[in-house]
Amino acid sequence: MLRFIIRRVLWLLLVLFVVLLITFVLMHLVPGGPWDREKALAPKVIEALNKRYGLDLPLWRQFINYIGGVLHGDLGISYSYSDRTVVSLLVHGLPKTLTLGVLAFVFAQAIGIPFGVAAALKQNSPVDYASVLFATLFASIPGFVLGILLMIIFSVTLHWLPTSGWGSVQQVLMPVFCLAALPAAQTARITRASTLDVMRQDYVRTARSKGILESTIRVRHIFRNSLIPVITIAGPMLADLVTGSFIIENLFAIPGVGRMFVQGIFARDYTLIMGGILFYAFTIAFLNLVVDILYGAIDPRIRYE
Amino acid sequence: MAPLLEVRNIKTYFQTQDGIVKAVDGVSYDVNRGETIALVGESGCGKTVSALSILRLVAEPAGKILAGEIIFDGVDLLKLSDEDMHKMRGARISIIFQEPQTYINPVLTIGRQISEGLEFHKNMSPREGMQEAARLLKLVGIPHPERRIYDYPHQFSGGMRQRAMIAIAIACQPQLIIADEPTTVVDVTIQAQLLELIRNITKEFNTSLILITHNLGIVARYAKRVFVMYAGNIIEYGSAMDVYHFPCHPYTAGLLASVPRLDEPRKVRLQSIEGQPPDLIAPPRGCAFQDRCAYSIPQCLNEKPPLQEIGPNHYTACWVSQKGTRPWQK
Amino acid sequence: MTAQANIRVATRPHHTLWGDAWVRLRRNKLAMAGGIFIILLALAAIFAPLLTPYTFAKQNYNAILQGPSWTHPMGTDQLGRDTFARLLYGARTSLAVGIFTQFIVICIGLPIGSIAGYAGGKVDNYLMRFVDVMYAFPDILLVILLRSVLGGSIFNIFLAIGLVAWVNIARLVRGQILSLKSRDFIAASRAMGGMGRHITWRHLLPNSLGPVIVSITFNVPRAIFTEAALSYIGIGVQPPTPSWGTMIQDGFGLIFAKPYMLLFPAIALALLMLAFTFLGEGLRDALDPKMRR
Amino acid sequence: MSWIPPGMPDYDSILGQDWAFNPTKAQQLLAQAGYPGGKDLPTIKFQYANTGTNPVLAAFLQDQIKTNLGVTITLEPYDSKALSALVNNKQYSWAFYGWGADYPDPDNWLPQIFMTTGGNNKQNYSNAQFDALSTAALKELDNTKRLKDWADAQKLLVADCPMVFLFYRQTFVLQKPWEKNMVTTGMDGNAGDTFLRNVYISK
Repeated sequence: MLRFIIRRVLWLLLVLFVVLLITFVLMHLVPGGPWDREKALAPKVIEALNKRYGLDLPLWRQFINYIGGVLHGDLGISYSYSDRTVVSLLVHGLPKTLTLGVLAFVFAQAIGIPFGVAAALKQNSPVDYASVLFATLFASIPGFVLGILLMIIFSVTLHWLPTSGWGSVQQVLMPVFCLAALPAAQTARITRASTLDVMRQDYVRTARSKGILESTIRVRHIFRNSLIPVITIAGPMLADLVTGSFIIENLFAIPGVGRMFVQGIFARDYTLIMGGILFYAFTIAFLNLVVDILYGAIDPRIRYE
Repeated sequence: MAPLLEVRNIKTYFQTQDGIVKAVDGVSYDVNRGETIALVGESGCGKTVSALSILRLVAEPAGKILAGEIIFDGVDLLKLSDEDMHKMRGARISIIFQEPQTYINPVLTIGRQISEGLEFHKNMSPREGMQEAARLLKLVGIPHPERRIYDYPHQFSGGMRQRAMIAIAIACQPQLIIADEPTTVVDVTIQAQLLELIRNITKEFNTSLILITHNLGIVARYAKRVFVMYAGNIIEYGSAMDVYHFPCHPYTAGLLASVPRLDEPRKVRLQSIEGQPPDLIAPPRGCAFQDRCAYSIPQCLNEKPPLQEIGPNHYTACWVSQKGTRPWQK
Repeated sequence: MTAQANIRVATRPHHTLWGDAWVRLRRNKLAMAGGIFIILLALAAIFAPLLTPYTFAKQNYNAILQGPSWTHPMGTDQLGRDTFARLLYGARTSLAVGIFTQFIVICIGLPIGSIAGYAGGKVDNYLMRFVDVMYAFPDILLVILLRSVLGGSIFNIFLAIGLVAWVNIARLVRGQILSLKSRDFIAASRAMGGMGRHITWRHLLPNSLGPVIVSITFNVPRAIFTEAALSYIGIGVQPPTPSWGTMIQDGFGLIFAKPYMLLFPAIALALLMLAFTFLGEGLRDALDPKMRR
Repeated sequence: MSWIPPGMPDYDSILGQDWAFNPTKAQQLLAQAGYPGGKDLPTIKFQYANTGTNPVLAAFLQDQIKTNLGVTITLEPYDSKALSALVNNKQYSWAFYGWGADYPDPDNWLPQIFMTTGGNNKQNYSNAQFDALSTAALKELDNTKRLKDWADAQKLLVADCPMVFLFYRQTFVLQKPWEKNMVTTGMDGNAGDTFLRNVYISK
């Protein structure tokens, strides 16, 4: 098992390196630099700035310096927030993005799994139809459209919830719900499908032939098997939630990493962009690794010797 | 002495999109204590459904037991409350399924799946359960049982998985075991070992056994009485000797003829019964075997022959043989 | 011979896979509703000029920011342009984005997936690592970068979204082919001298077509959503071509004053995506061999 | 329209009258330039940063030019950095950008943008006379003379018309009736546009 983890971690580092390389190249291909402003700066000023931030060096040199910095944990100083290091910016934005992502993930599982299971156990009953309808409805409405609709209802007309900002509980409700709607629907659908499938399996009939109680059969035999696919999509789902929240952050003006990242792109804040991508790529790759390890734990057939 | 189990005129139907499938259409048979009987017939004739009906494991809402009684040790199982039925399954009647591959939970250890029944019926602690599981695995011939109880099903071979199934079935020393084609999946050598194992166990604990199979070869050796099923009905039953040597139903004769015999010259063409089993949704009027029977007479087409005694404890449902002739007898 | 007469033929009329799938799809009311909605929308988009006298660009300064009225069923925007007309023409963009990106997705995803799946070994490993890299990228962010580099023409939008979305198809096809490869009928075909390409083309791909079609119907709404998100951030399709995303972006500024300007495109987008999801689900159930009655 | 906005010294409301909205004259000029009715005029790309109301403005312009001159211009939105780069490197065809005063004086409005050597002279405007007047005004200590020079320079500028002046941006300040004596200046939106020093509340 350890050998497998080491191999995967090495691959993870390589993937991160390549992702950083692609971002670096793409970033410099995008027209417009960090210093271009409507009121043009004097050429000498631009020269000084480039020197200060090492942008005068050839690109490959800059990349090597950057990677060197990353290895030492120094992600450079942001151009637009000139007195703050990228690390401090990420640390500032991280709690908001993570809270959003994790809360949405928890909400998605808390709603998705029970709904999915209930729908499967009481197939073709009102519960089943309601849950399938709910799942399909929320699986198809994009987060930010849902956010807008909610905003119109709860902020514009009912004035219950503020439309933006961070800090109070009311400000978290709508963003988390918008972010969680799609994954909740997906979880419900997959749980329902896999539970239905497992209920038809023969070993459930063997369990029944042993006379043990239906409730024990459900927990030990049905859910133990039917939750495997749910867990396999949980990892990428959490990654998507953490990294996909920037549209919601933009909509609800939440100063998370996502919003900062998008502003970074528009401000051509190279170090902030690289820092953002590093954070996102790492989260996605790391979570996928966690899922694969977890996967081995719950499904013995996949144990990696 | 009253038989341990009496199945009287069971009717189990399945609601499908194309109509109601009369899988088991009025089947009766009985099993004495410690006796082994065989339920024989082509696949799809309702053998397994009748077994599942005994344990009331027929898949709701599609399948339903509409009529009949199942008297087990004086109690009609169909009248039992769910709660009592739970106490019956696994403790007093258990079943060995056909496909060890799919009938064992892939994510639970073998020991756990054996000790489960014990924990519920004999309220053993998990630790005691596992020890008992190890003893049972030893009993069914699995080497190093104390280690193997922690293995997962995918770490067992086909034969060993079937032995584990047997261990699961005999865990609570039930009075009746139903073996639904226990050896079809494994190859012949392991088949013999498993059947010997089952026979020794039934002898040792004086357990009754219903052996469901389509393999006539093994029936003669293990079962005292044979019930031949076709299209949801029992069409002939009697002692193994009588049925083998004096088959009183063309279908039984056909089955016996299709078994390749070692003592016959090799050049003889293998015999088979032409045609397909009838559609159980709208079974033909009269005898179900009529369109495949070479000896059918007009009465076969209109009237369904009832089971009648044709010899001592030897019954058949065939107008031709009830008239005293057996043209298929060589 | 009367015995023969009253025996019903046990076998059912023989259906091809697609025939069967179509029968089952038709029976699924929701999927049909989805399908019809999409077709209606497509027709409305194509015949937009017949449905509304206004064009998406025709400005009318004395009808600025009007609420829904008879003359303007869905009101007007800051420049007096009719929202209903913009919705119809916007539908062209959204549908075009949704459908054309899938061509790119198929052209890239299918070959990579099938080669990785069939070749196996080193090739498979490297291709899959490349897919991991693409997968590690937060997709919308990559689209933003690509969009900024390529510029705003609608084809660049297809390319940007397509370049990101092919990853799922590649993984799906690879998974399908890996599982099919181990099946007996492939060994049989190989035994009969089937060459690599022939096997992939004749056997592996057709069999993995079912899930691919299903995943495409789910990818279309994702692509539409991505384009809408891009326009919402302000780097979507170049004006004056209207797209629902830009309409939402414009409307967002006036959310408190004129919420209806935002409501119609938002609801339209939701309905279109709902329709595609229903259709996708219906197709999945129809094409899944296990569901065959 | 005068380049220097209202509320600033040297604002001259009568300047640029002949540039006022006059479609027929515009069409004549277009014809004189050899493109009657916009025929075989090379496609003009209107490039702008797609923030705030720019997209709406661009669509409005496009429509106006279409209806009044029959000329179709294509819109090319950029994000702000890309546009700034384009404009500062003088690679734009028709760009839209604006200027906000750093301090309320023609000194901030004219030389930087219109002197040949001006840092922000992105339209390569070069008029020797204007340069001369500007350098004089920059050195001039006597305020009235200085402002006079700047006014003359602006007259020259408006006559040459190196840029099409579209509008002065306005910001609205909402004021409670009981808030008295608040001073607002033309610095609109930049620092120094409102002075609250001697504001008092009268109920």
